[in-house]
Order: sequence, then structure tokens, then C-alpha cells
Amino acid sequence: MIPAIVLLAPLLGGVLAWISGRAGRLWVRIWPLALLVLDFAALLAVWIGGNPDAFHEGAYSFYADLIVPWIPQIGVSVHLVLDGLSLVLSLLAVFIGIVVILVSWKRERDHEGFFYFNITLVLSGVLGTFLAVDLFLFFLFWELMLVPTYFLIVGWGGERRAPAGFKFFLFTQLSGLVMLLAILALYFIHGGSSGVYTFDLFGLIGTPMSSRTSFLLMLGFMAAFAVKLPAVPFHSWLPDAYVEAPLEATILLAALLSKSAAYGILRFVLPLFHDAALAFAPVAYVLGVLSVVYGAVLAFAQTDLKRLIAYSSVSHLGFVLVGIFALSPLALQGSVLQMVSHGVATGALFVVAGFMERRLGHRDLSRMGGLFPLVPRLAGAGVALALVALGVPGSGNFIAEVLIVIGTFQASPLFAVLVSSGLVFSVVYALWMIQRAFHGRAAVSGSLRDLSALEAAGALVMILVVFWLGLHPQPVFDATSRFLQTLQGGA
Amino acid sequence: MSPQFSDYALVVAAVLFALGLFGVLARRNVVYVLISVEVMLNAAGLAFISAGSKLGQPDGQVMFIFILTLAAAEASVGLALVIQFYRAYKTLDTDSARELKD
Amino acid sequence: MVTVLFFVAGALAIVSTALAVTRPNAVHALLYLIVAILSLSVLFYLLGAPFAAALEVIVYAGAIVVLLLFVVMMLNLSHQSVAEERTLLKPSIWIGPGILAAVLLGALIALLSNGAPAGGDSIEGPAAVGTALFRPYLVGVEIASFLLISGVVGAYHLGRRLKEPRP
Amino acid sequence: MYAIVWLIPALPLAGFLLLVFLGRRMPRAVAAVVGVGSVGLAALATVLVGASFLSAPPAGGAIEERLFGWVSLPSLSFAFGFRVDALTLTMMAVITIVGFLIHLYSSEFMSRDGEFWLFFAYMNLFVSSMLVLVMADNLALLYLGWEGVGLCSYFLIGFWYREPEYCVAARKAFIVTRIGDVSMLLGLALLVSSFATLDIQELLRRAAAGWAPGSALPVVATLLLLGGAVGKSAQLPLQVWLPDAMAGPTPVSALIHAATMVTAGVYLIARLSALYALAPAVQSLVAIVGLATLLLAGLAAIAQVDLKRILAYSTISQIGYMFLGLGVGFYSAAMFHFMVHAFFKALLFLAAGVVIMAQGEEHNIFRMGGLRTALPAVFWTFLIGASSLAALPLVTAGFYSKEWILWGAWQAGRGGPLLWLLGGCLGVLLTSLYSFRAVFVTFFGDQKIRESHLPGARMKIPLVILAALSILGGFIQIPSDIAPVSLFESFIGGVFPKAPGAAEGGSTQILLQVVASALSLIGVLAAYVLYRRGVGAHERLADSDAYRGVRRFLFSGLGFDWVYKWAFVKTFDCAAKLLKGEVVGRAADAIGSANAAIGRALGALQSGRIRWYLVGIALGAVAAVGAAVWL
Repeated sequence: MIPAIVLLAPLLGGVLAWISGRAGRLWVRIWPLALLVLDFAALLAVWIGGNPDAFHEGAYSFYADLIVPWIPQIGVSVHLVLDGLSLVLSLLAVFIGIVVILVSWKRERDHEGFFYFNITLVLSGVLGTFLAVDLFLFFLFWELMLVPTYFLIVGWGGERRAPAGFKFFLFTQLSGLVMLLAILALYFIHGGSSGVYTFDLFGLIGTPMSSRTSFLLMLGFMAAFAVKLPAVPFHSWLPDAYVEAPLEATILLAALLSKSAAYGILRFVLPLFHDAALAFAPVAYVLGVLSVVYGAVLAFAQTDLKRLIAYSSVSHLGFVLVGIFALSPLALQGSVLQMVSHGVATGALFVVAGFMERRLGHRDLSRMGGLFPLVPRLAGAGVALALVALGVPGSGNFIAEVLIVIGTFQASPLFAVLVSSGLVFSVVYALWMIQRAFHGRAAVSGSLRDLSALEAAGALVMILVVFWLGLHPQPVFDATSRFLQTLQGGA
Repeated sequence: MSPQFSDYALVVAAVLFALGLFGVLARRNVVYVLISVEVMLNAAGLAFISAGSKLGQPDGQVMFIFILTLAAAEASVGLALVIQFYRAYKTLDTDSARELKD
Repeated sequence: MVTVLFFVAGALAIVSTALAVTRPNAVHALLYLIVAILSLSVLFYLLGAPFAAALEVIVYAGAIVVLLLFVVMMLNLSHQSVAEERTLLKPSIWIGPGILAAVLLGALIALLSNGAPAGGDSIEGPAAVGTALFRPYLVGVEIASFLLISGVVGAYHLGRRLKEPRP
Repeated sequence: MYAIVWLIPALPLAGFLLLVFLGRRMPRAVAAVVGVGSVGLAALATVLVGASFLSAPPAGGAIEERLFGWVSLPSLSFAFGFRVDALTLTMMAVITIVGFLIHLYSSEFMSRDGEFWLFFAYMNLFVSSMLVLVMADNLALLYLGWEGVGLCSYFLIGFWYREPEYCVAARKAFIVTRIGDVSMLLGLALLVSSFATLDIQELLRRAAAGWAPGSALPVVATLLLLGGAVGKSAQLPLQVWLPDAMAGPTPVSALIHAATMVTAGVYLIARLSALYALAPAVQSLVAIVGLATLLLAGLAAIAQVDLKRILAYSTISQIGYMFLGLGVGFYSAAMFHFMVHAFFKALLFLAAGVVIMAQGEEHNIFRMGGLRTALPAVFWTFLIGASSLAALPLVTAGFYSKEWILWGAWQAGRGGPLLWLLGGCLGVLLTSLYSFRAVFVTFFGDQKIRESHLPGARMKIPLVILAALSILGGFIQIPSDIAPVSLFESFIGGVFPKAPGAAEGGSTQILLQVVASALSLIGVLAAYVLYRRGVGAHERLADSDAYRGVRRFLFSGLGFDWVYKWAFVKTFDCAAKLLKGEVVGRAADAIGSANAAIGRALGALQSGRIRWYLVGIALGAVAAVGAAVWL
């Protein structure tokens, strides 16, 4: 039952928020917040007290496993599992959800009930992708993330929100359809060869097919994941969407939606198409390195703060892509850690960027400067997070990138060299951002409000989480190692 | 009777249909358009009847009856539209009614 | 005798239809149309469909064309618009549709001459048609009745005088 | 006493955390006590640990302490663990003691700065990171400290962040060293993929067992690590950041860019000396890099006019000596020079800081002069520092340390007369020339600016202590032909592989010492002739075009900055500008705009004229019938 509770709690919060939309500003926020906090507590309890071997399915073991037949005629069931990987990422998702609601606490906007409903719907979609192992269900949640995000962008976004939202929708929707085709093809191939028509991941693993078919189907899945990750050159929806979306949606996009793509590669592509993935690895390396370098160079070229962070995100996720396909234990662990750490750190960086935008009224780096003495807490948080972006020692990004480079080196020294160039470029744009925004002579006259104690505490918590991940990543490794170990043998 | 009536009747139907088409396309007055449509419907009816006669089945005539019903309904609605059209635009020129665009 | 009658009726139908779609005067056009319809009914009769011939006369000539005539007279178009219609019937306007219609005609005749399945003309009496109508085509009849009902309602609705006529 | 080892880096870290979170509200005095005190306590702890280390050496020659696990995976694990042996202890002593003196000095030097607390926060974090770097028992932790000191260096160079050019200097330092760091990370990756461990001792054991000397893998690994070392230690070809790093406050230059951080590369190579022994070609390369750097930086130092830049180039040059020592296998000599250099270079920087402060932030030595009488304490200590730097024979520590390296260059298997001639003769001559040029121009002649802001006790005490160390520090290791004192070698020598053919003595050594000493004195004399004796030769030379051209070339640091600017910075900028328009994204947008164009074309068909639609229908009918005819 636990996966279902985890999945439905935010949704319930959202529905309650929507219903109580007219009852006042407070309840609209309290309902989702309360349920997310409960959700978080439940997940933590599972992590601390749960038995990771409670359920088994082949080589895989889970904390919890829930199967309810849904459409038995075509082999669709509600199959949710909670293992270490989904647990860690679900915790990330709920944590970011709580952050998002707190960030928007004081912000007034139209149709608040619907706004929070959309946010929790996105969260449910993300949680669903993290938990579902039925491909049909997975696809459902994958698409479920899309629509509320679109509404968030178009309903509450910036000036050029309509084209940005449309572009986002089109890219992700089209690539999702390619994945649907691949899912259906896999379903029929498996049904045709074994007579059992099922969408269940564990039933589909090991479906006999020619290597050519397997490669094509994997490309179908990778299309969706490469767009959502995003990997260069499928990224062009990202800067516009990140910039035009309201702050809350940007945080969700950067921190969670991109992770669902990386998770999809780990959970579905590698087990289902192990050999094809190995054959695809050089292409994935190239895409990853392209993302790392291109994202970093473009981040440096930006003057819009949000856009800069958006491109830096592309760069960081390139590391994840390379690390996943390196398929060495170190690189895989590094990639998962990078996912979690980047989720928190980039989320926090967008929060800080949002605070700056609210205070300055714009986010144009060329009109900033010298903020450090004016708003020391805000600037301190901004500097700390920018440093995390460049992989400051002790942060989660640092250890993750070190592991990815080392792990990739074992698989392909050449691409390890290429991807590590991203570490130099990340310094260039992160320092550029720090110096444009916080250092230099003050570009703002008059006084600005520094972070309130609560805001500062929130930022501090996020920064501490990132550093905790860097200094004591072992719990994350322990939680995810069971699953990651199954990936290497070619299950 | 080696080329039978029905074969010639089909040719006549084709000619009538072409004439109707010509009228629909060439005339700009709504009334003529309606007349031309009636002509085309008639041509279709003739084609059905000659086909039915050729194949020795009553279906052709049944179809003609349906066409007739259609023509009646079309005429009544079409004429009501013509009247409204005239009231709105004070003309029967179809080209002047371009509000369909945008 | 019958053959001659057939060809005369066919020729008459074509000629009067041609006049009906080209006459500038709407009343004249409609009268040509009646002639065409009557000659068509002769064709129907000769093709062995007396019932259809009767319906053609009653419904088309008796109802539809008369309805058209009423509308034309009601709108009082007959005189002032004749000149206007002449100006509109310029070659530049009708040449395109003419070519198009001719191409279609050519294609149709080519199609007819290509492969007409053999078979003899036969006479199907009203009884056979009625049986067919109310046995296999019963659903069709019902749908046709719906169509007529909606036609009536639609005509009533559309024909109402609007409260604020548009400029 | 060994139980307190973990306190040594923890204390400055605690100081950093206190200052960064509470410093803004602390009174200045409290912030100073926290900042200086934490390093002082660390120094005290180091002395205690060192004392017990000397009195009762631990088993295996090293204290090992594992604090807590960090990463533990089946294929690789490393922890927060410390390993303190003689080499580490030497580094720790220099870091904490010199660090404490510089902190003490800063408490007065920075006292007027608005962000006094922040300065101490960064300095404490630096000391902590540097200690982690030298104490780490595995390369991952070492890399953590390595990156940490780079970060602190960045913040401290750009400490006066309101000046954009300081920020640029800071950024340049970080980026250039990061290039080296990435090379080092790749070296670690190679080591892990070969031995599946990052524990330094384990690694050295496995490498010695698993790698044949001179084979390809050790060469690549040591080359990659050398990349990290030259980045951090400002050796060729990554030396360009250090002169600009002088934008930072003077105590920062003294601590980070002279005494400690820049020698991290030396430490790294010394620490992994067993690895370098497997790659003799790379070790020779280390010597060549060191030699080239020391000559080049020495030449550049002669042309500088900014007092701090002279010292910066001299630092690069002296680290070149250390690399030379490492390269010829005289690790103890390199570490000895590191220690002595930390004393006299810190002293020189601190003294320069007083001078610059007293001259109202004037950096150009040619606008100063005559400070001998105005600032006597500073003059004498600076003179001692410069003498030590110039290796004036017998009385200075610099003489003994440099002599040892030169002896290695001459005598070691990889050395030879050429190394000695270039490195020894030319280098010594250049060093004494530029150091006494600075002394004569700054302190002699007429005073041009009235002194202001004279130093107080907290600035003078460190100067005096460091001056004493710059003299006395040399007497713990004296060549056997002068006096058989070999305390340093016996303390640290056990850590390293035996230096090849280390037999000392004989008439050759005496001859070499005499030549080097003579050259050092000739350098002083030349400086006196050129820059002191009234309208000296320097002024007359200044008129010739050739001289000016050479001077400009040397002044620019031999053109490296110019080359890099055009080769890398401009390229990167161009790439960024080119790509800024989102070339790749445009391609995706092109699909969209093509669709829109088709849509517009089709939209034009929707003229609103009913007859056009009918034409469309008719065309369709024609097409359908035509198809039926043709098929």
C-alpha cells in the first residue's frame, strides 16, 4: 500500500487545495504542504525502518510492491514498486515539492487553488514515473507530468509564455509518442513470441528479439528521455520553458522532470535493452559531452540569470548521461548522486534567482553587481550555490562528478577527458555569474530587503543537504546499490 | 439493343452533372448555385436509375427516392439561407460574403 | 419509336439544363429547369422506373422548383438584376469552370466507355421498389425522415426574421 | 598526543564556520580572536604532535587516523582519514606556524577593512583545506583539500571584490589552476582504473608491484598528475595566474601565493615520489620544467616595477628550484627549500605589505625610495629576507637549501654540469640581481613619499620571528664539507626513495659552493652598480631601443599572457558569441517555421469565397474520377 499512499497523498492535497480555493489563501497552501510533509515522513520511515529485501522479482528486490489488475484483457496492471532508487528520488521529489510550496507561500496570484492543484499533479506524475513498473502506467504518468506543467507555464508564466509553453509541450509530447510506439512494439513482440500480452516491466525483460529491433526500440525510449533530460541537440525547448515558467514550475522542471528522464534510462532502457544500450553508448557519450560543453559555453554567454542556470543544468545533466552509459559501478553511483544533488542544488539556485528577481524587479545580469554588501544573506546563499554548480569540494556535485569522471575513465578514457573539460567550463560560467551579480561595484542604489530569517533558514537547509550529500553520500549509495548492481551484468 | 438505353442515360447523366458543376462554379448568384445543385442531384438520380435498370434491381430507384428526400431538405434549408443571406447582404452574390474567412 | 423518344428526351434534358444554368433571368432559368425535369421524368419512364418518373414530376417540378420560384419572386430579382447578371457572366469568369466541367465530363465518359458491365434493361415496378424500401432500406427511410424533419426545423429556424438585421 | 591530530584541521574549520555564520555581528576584536586563535591553537597542536613524534616516533613512521567513512563502494572506497609522517609534519608545521604569524599580522593589517570577519573566515578555511591536503591518507581527500585551497585562493585574490580587475585576476587564477586540477583528476581516474584504490600507501605499494618502470601507464599517470602540480604551483606553462594573483591583500600573497598553497604541487610530487620513480622520463621532465620556470620567472622578475609582482615572479622561480630538486631525486632538498622559502618569502611579502601601506598603497618601487631610515625595522627584516632569497653565503638559510639542490643538480644521476650551469649559475645570479634591485630601489636613495601608517606590534612581531627563522632555519642542515649537521635529512629522508649517489664531500662540492656564492655576490654587486650608484648604468641603458624592447618583453612575463589570450580566451569568447544565438536550437525552430509557412500558404486558399471551396471539391472529384480512369 505504501507506494499508492506515496503517490496519492500529493494528489489529495492538490484536490483539497482546489476545492478550498475559495475558502481563503491559507488553506490552499496548507493542504498540499501538510500532505507533502506526511508523504516525506512516510518515505523517511520506509528508508530508516523498511526492509529493502521485503519483496523480490527476479534479481530485483523492493521495500514495497503493489500489483492491482487494471485492464487485465490487455495486460495492464497498476504495478508500483518502491526500491532504493525510487525511494531516494521520491524523497527528492517530495522535498522539492515542499520547497516549491514554501517558496510561493507569500506570493499572491489568480486561481490559487488551481495553481496548487497543478503543482501537486506534476508531483504526482513525477512520483508515478518513479514508482510505476508497468510500461502503460509509466507512460500515463509520463504524460501526466506534461499537461499541468503546460498549464503552469501558460497560465502563470512570463511575457513570452505562450510560445514557450507550446514549444515545451510539442517537444515532450512528440518524443513521448515515439516512446509510446516503442512500448507498443515491445508489447506486441513479447506477446507474439510468448503468447502473454503484458505491459509489466519484469515480464518484458528478456524478450527475445533481433539486435536490430532491440536497438530501434531503445531509440524510441531514448527519444523521450533525451528530450526531457534534455541532451543537446534536443534541448531547445528548455531555455524558453525555464525562463518563461513561473518560479515554482521552473524549480519543478529543473529539479524533477529532468530526473524522471535519467531515471527512465536507468529503470527501463538499461534492463530492457542492455546490449543495445551498450552499442548505443558511444552516441550517448557524444550527446553527453556535447551537452556538457555546449551547456557550459552557452551558460557563459547568457545575461539572463534564469537562462544561465537553465544552461548550466543542461551541462550538469550531460554528466549524468555520460555516467549512466559508462555503466561502471562508480559512474552509475556518481550519476545517481548527481541527479539528487543537482536536483537540490539547482532547485535552490532557482529559488535564489527568484528571490533576486522579486527584489530587483529583473534578472538581467548586466544590470546587477555589488549585491554582496547590500544583501549578504541572499548573496551568500547565491555564491554558495554557484560554487556548488562548479563542483566546490565537499558538495554532492563534487563527489558525483569525481565519481563520474573516474567511472567513465574505466569505460572510455577519451570521453572521460572530454567530459572533464566541463569542469573547467563550469568554473567559467559560475564565476562569471558570481562576479556579475554579487561582486563588483554596486549597480543598485538604495537598499534592498535581505532574506528574512525563514527564507535564509530554507536556503541554508538546501545548501546543507547538498553538502551532506557530498560529505556523507553513503546512505544514497547503500540505498541504490542493489538496483545499480543488477544493471551491470545485463539482467 | 446492344448499347441499351441505360448506357446512353448514363452519358446523359454525366453531361447533366458536368453542366450542374459548371453552373455551381461559374455563377455567383446564390439562386443559380441552388439551381445548379438541383441539376447535379438530378443527374445523380438519373445515374442511379439507369444503373438500377441496367442491373435489374430496385435499389437504384430506392436511392433516387433518398436523393429526392435530400433534395427536398436541401432546397428548404438552402432557400431559408438564401433569404437570410439576402437580408444580411442585400445581394445574392456569393463572393461578397467573405466573412467565412477569419 | 421508343428509341427516338429516348434520344429526344435526352437531348431536351441537356439543352434545357444548359439554358437553365446560363440564363440571366432567374424566372426563365427556373422554367428551363422545369422543362429539363420533365424530360428527365420521361427518361426515367423509358428506363423502366415509372414510380420514379411520377415522383420526379410531383416532387421536383411540383414542389422544389415552385419553391425556388416563390423565393425568386419574393426577393423580386427578376428585373433589376438581369443586367447585373449579364455583367457577371463574362468569359473570364465562366471559362475556368467550363474547362473544369468539360474535363470532368470527359473523364466520366471515359469511365463509362471503359467498362460497363453487361446486362439487360428491366422494368422494376413500384411494388418492388416499395418492398425494397421497407425491408432492407428501412433504416435509410427512417434516416431520410429525420433529415426531412430537421430540414423543416432548419428552414423554419433560418427563415425567421432576425430581430436586428445586420447592416 | 596523537589523539589530537584531527583537531589540527578541525580547529581552523570551526573558526571558519563561526566566522561565516556569526562573524557579521561579531565585534572586530572577537572576530580577530576567533580567526587568529583557531590557527594559533592548530599551531600549538602541531607543535605538541611534532614533539611527541620526535620523542617517540610512531610505528611505521606515521600516525594514521581514520575519522569516518566517506565513499564505500565495492570497487572503490575512501574515507576521511589522516596519515601524518615526517613529510606531512614538516608541511603542517610550516602551514600552521607561518599561517599563525600571518594571521597575527593580518589582524592589524586588515583592521580597517569593512569585511574583516570575512577575511578571517576565508583564511581559516584556507588553512583547514591546506592541512587536509597534506594530511590526507588518500588521493580523494587530498583532491578535496586541493580544490578547497584553490577556492579560498579565488576568494582571497578577489577579496576586494568591488574592483572589477581584481575579480578578473581571481577568476583567471581559478580557471588556470582548474585546468591543472582536471588533469590531476584524470590522473586519479587512471590510477583507480589500474589499482582500484586511492589510498596513497596502498597505491604506491601496488604500483611498485604492478607497473614496470618506464612503461606507458606510469608515464601517463605521472604526467597527468604533473599537470595538476604545475597548475597549482604556477610552473610552466600554467604560471600565468600567479603574478595577477597579487591583487589580493598582502597577507594572502604571503600565506597562499608564497608559503603554502603554491607549494602543493611540490608536496604532491614528493608524496608520490615512488610513483615518479617508475617514470624516469617524467621525473626528468619535472626537472626541466623547474629549470625553465626558474630562469624564465627570474628574467621576468628583473623587469617588474610592482614590488609584489617582483616577489610573485621570484616565488615562481623558487618553486622552480624545488621542482628541479624533485626532478633530480633530491626530495629532501626540495622540501628543505620549501620550508626555508616559506620563511623568507612570507617575510618578504609581509615586509612589502608594510612598505606599500606606509607609502599609501603605492606598488611601484621606482616611486618609492629611502625607506631605510623611515622604516628601519622593515628595512632590516626585508634585507634579511632578500639575502636569504639571494642565498648570500654561509649566513642565510637560503644558501644552505639552494646549495643542496644545486649539489643534486650537479651530482645526481639525472643531473649534470649543464643543469648546474643553467640552474645554478644563471639562476643564482638572476635571483640576487632582482632581489637586491628591489632592496636598493625601495630602501636607498631619496625618499619620495612620506611614510604614513607605521606598523604596530602585531605586524612587527611576525616580521622579526620570520627573519630569525630565515637565518636560523638553515642551520639544521649544513653540507658536510662545512659542518656535519644533517637534522633535516635524518628527519624526513626516510619518507623518500634514496637519492641516487648521495655521497657528499670532496673538492668538487667545495668548488661548486664557491662558484655559486661568488655568483650570488656578483648579483648583489650588479644590482648595486645598476640601480644604486647615482645615475647608474640602468639609466643610460634605458635610452636604447633594444633595451626597452627586451624590458617590455620581460615585463609582460615573456608574452605568455598574450599568447593564451589569443589562443584560448578569445576563442572561447568567440564560440560563446557564435553559439549564443542558439544555432542548434534554431535548427529545431526551423521545423516550426517551415510548418508555419506551409500553414500560411494553405491559409491563403481559405479565401472565404464559397466558389473557391467548390472548385476544390470539383478538383477532388476530377482527380478521383481521373484516378478511376487511369488505374
